[in-house]
Amino acid sequence: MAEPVLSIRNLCKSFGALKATEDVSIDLYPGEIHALIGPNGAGKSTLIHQIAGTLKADSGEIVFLGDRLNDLSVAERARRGLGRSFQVSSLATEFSALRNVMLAVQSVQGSSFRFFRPVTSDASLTEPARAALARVGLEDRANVPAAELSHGERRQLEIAIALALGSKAFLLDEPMAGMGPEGSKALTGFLSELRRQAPILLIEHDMDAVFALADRISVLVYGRVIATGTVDEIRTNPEVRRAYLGDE
Amino acid sequence: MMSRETIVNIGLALILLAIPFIAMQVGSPFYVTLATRMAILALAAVGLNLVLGLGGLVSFGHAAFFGVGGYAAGILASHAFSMQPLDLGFASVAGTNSMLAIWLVAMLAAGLLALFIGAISLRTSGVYFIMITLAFAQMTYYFAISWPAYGGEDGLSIFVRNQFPGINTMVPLSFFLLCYGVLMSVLVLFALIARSRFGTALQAARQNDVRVASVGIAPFRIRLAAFVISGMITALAGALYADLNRFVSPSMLSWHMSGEFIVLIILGGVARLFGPVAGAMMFVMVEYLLGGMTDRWQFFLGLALLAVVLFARGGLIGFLAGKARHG
Amino acid sequence: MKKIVAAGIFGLSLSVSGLAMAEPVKIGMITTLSGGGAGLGIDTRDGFMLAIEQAGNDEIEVVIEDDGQRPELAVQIADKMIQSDQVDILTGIVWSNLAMAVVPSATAQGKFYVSTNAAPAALAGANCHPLYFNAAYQNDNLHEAAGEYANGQYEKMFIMAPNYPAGQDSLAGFKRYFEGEVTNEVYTQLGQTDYAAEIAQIRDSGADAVFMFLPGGMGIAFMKQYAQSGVDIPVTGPGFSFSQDVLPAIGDAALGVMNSGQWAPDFDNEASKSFLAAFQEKYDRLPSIYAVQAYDAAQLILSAASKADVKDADAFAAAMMEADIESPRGKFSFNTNRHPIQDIFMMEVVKDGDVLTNRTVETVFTDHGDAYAEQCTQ
Amino acid sequence: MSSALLIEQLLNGLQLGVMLFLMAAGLTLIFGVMGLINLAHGSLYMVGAFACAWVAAQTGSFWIGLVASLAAAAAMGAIVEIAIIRRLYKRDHLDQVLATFALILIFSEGTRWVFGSVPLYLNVPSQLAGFVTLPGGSRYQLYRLAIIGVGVAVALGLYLLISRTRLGMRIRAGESDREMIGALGVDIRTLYTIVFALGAALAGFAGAMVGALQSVQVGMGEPVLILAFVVIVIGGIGSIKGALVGAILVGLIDTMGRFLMPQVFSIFMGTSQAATAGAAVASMLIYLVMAVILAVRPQGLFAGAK
Repeated sequence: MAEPVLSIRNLCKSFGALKATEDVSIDLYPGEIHALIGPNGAGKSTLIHQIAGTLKADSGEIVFLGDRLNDLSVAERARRGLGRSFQVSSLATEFSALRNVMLAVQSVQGSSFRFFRPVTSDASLTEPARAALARVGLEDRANVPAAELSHGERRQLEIAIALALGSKAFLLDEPMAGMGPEGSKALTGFLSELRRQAPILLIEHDMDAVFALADRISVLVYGRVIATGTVDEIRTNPEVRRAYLGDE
Repeated sequence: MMSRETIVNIGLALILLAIPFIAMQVGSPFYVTLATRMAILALAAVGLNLVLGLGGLVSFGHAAFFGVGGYAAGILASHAFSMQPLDLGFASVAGTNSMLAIWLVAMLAAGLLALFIGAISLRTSGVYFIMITLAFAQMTYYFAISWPAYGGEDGLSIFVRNQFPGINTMVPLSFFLLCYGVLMSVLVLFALIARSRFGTALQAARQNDVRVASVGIAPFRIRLAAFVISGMITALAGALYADLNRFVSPSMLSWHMSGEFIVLIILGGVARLFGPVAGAMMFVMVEYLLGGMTDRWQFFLGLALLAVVLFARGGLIGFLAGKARHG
Repeated sequence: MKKIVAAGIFGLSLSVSGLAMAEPVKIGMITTLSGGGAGLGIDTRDGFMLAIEQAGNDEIEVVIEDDGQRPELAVQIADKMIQSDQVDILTGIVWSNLAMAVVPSATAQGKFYVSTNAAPAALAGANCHPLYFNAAYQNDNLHEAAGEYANGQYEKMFIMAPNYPAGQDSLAGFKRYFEGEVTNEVYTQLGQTDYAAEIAQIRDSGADAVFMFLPGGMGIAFMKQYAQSGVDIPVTGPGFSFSQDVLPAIGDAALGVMNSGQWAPDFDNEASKSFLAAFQEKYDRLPSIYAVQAYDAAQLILSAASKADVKDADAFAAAMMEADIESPRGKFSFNTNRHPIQDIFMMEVVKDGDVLTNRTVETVFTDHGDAYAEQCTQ
Repeated sequence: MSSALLIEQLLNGLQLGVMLFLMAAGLTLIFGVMGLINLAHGSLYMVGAFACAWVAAQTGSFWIGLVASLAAAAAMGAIVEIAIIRRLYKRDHLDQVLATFALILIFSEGTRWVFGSVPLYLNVPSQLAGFVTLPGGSRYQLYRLAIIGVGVAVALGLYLLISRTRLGMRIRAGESDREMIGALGVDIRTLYTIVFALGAALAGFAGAMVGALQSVQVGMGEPVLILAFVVIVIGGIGSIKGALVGAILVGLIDTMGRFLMPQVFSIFMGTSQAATAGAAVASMLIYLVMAVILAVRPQGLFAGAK
């Protein structure tokens, strides 16, 4: 088997007495969609925050493309190729969809310290941005402020941003949330394609989507990974059924 | 087709330009000085608008940069007047009464101060940032008051207004045109920055700094750069203000001054290109007219400001040109 | 009431020798009428206007504006008065820092400035100006008098002032005449309100007396705290901290304090008595020293205006120099730097009925000028 | 320098710190619960001082004046909250800064309108006019000791109020989750008015007590306000404990700096120069300390939840 792109080793994080992440180890291999599921409050988002760098882990290691990430800033991790979408969409809401993606393009190009040339007439920014929007099907909404986009469209926009970043791995936090069945279906198809570009660590509540997409699944309960395996292994795992699926 | 805001902006620029000429026509030359004051305060507020409007960073300490600019003008001019070189410890520099040299020194000095203040205060956000910038400005204020070499609380007089090549700066109208020219140039610069990559990152960081970091741009560095540029613009205004009054004093560094800059921006419209210009024109006029009517003018000024905050959001530009739009 | 146009209220019959008055004189008064320091500005205005009204000369016009104790506002008003109102003479500024902002540029534009109070050293020496007259004193005078007075009384002094130019000049002025030992020289923060730390040092110093220059609210705070502290070392100071505008706020804590000044309500001369009566009748309160200084400034301008045309700067300046007035202070003349030569006294704070006021104790200096006159060559 | 003098200066620093705490506690409470930055807090301090001085002059009793100061500041706080402040909670800090800046102008000029331009008279009550003999032999003013005592009592009272009472429970709930508290069925509008009035009363109380020591005049609140800002920034905004620690730290550093700096400088230079240079550094000292603390801990010493 190939080297993992992203490797989380024995990660721990507590808030006071609450152990939000307890000895979590997860690997993300090239070309796969690795789904992370678990009941509410299991610590899924906390884990994503630690990987992306918005929270600092107490102990353990996050290794990405062979480098330890633990002490790097959010921006530095993003520059190294960690693309992220947020559980509650996180966009520059006054900017148009296009300008949101252009921000990612300008980051990839290296310098934000250019003071004079207007971005809107800079084809080296607009063209890649439009291409990314087109890939997620938002090309018609390019000039609409992010605040006016529908819930589903914002998710698509977040993925477009991750695409524009040329990310080497995607962290997607509930991309299907709030989408209608049509949207979910389209997005499922899209994510299935996306894994060819870079592997995806997917947090998702929509079990149909998870079972349709995931190559492997890890189940997180009370901050701990109780099982990791293929879709079928997880479906039949008695501990998972008891702890999690039984409640569904 | 021009947007409504562009039309309003052009209108404001023309009105400000027209005031002194009309004043000369009707024989009220003092309005030239008043218009110059509007232009200079607008310039200072344009500087603040860069961090406050675009960057969403409420600096309550921009008087520090305004004062540094003023003192740069005052100190260099006083050394030029007395013909004593300025002893910096490691080198001694001749004073100067050339505005261009003074502006350069003012902006460099303020840039360094902004780098120091920004490096510490930008680690915080929200209300911490407001109070820390205020406290740093107070520090410079107390320093200026108790530092005896340049007049302390008494301030420092500039006996002859500093020189600009090809212009007789002692003529009020010429000096106004010089300030107006600087203001318009800086406004062009501001408009360019707002649309540039840097401006995009800065505005995005105001809307959502986590987003900016997640695409790989460190908001701190962007903000620090903006803070430094902002401080330099405000310092330039300070140098001009010193020349307008032919005087600098610690009151340029006082927290009332910082508050006044914020007032100008809110009156005009936050993050709007011409917001500070509209705000400065309105504020100087209202202060002048109220002051002519009653000794209690500060009371009524307070009431007027309160009414603007509570009932007239968006400022004058918002009222004239509608809601802001971003590309 | 922002603009007062005082014109011949008493009619022409009372006007002083109207013959020489070729042109009307327009006076711009910039003083502090709002904010914490307004008390001083109000006394300045009232004292000045009293003299103007008494003269009843309708050729004299006075424009008054409030500077809010802000230098940049004072500059703006001065520009407006010079450019739009076209005043001939400016006056009224209370504070040194505002005077420094206005006076050099006003005189450079050919306008007279007659100071009713502010008298920074910077304007008395090498940077003096033929159009700048000071009707009050030179800032150092009262401190010098306190130093001279201390010579006969005390051997060791604790001296204290705020850390700003007037404060530094104050202690320098005191030391210029005091020959004994200075145990401590302490600079406090401008606007400081708590003096516990300094009072503890005074207690510890072993000095015979304290000299302090703390104008306005600072002096009130210090005197109250000092009286409460139980330290019984006597305090002396310049009259600013014990003038009629602050005494009520200090209360009995000020009783018995020796302070230096050029005038007190008990002066036994005709000019003082009639001034006091007229002021009390018109405004129903005791005048402070600021009112007297402003009253004299107005008298000086009126006297000069009756002899020369203000548009003829040399002639008008010469007429000013004659100082042909009856000052409540008694003797008054101008030095070569156009600052007063006058007597300086020590006063004691006493209670007259329920009202705290000053009583003259002794004359410290007779015909006293200032230390900067020699440097003034213009 | 005797040890008695040192002890006295430490007490002075403590007393200044306690006064700052009364100001800072209100500021930090209002910020913690309502998320509001109130520049006009210094004006409420002034209102307290004027109310106390005026009532004491009318009745001849400092104590009635002190009660009046509490009542006046609390009432003024409640009125301002209901009329203006409550419209600002949902606004950003910028609007809050501007509105409360406008309130300062209104309060200052309004006070002068009512009370005139001359400072008012207020003295310490005769019961507290004496002295206490300190270990080491020097005397210390009883009134200042009383201020320290009152400050400690207020700190304790606030602690009990917040940790033990229903009102305190609601305040804590408001600090941790503003939406939650509405769901608990608490009338938020009333709670906010009470908290604001409480903060105002503390400021007014401080103003009245200090008014007996210094000059009761327009603008007296502004220097204290800025010091109180430094205090809560150092302590961590929203934290009462932080306000206490920060206030005492600032009080001690400011007092000891003013006292010791000129002496330190006199080692290197002449007395007059040392006095001015030392005083200059002393006036900037707390800001320098603040910068150092924030460089290490950007959220202050006791960072609150915000």
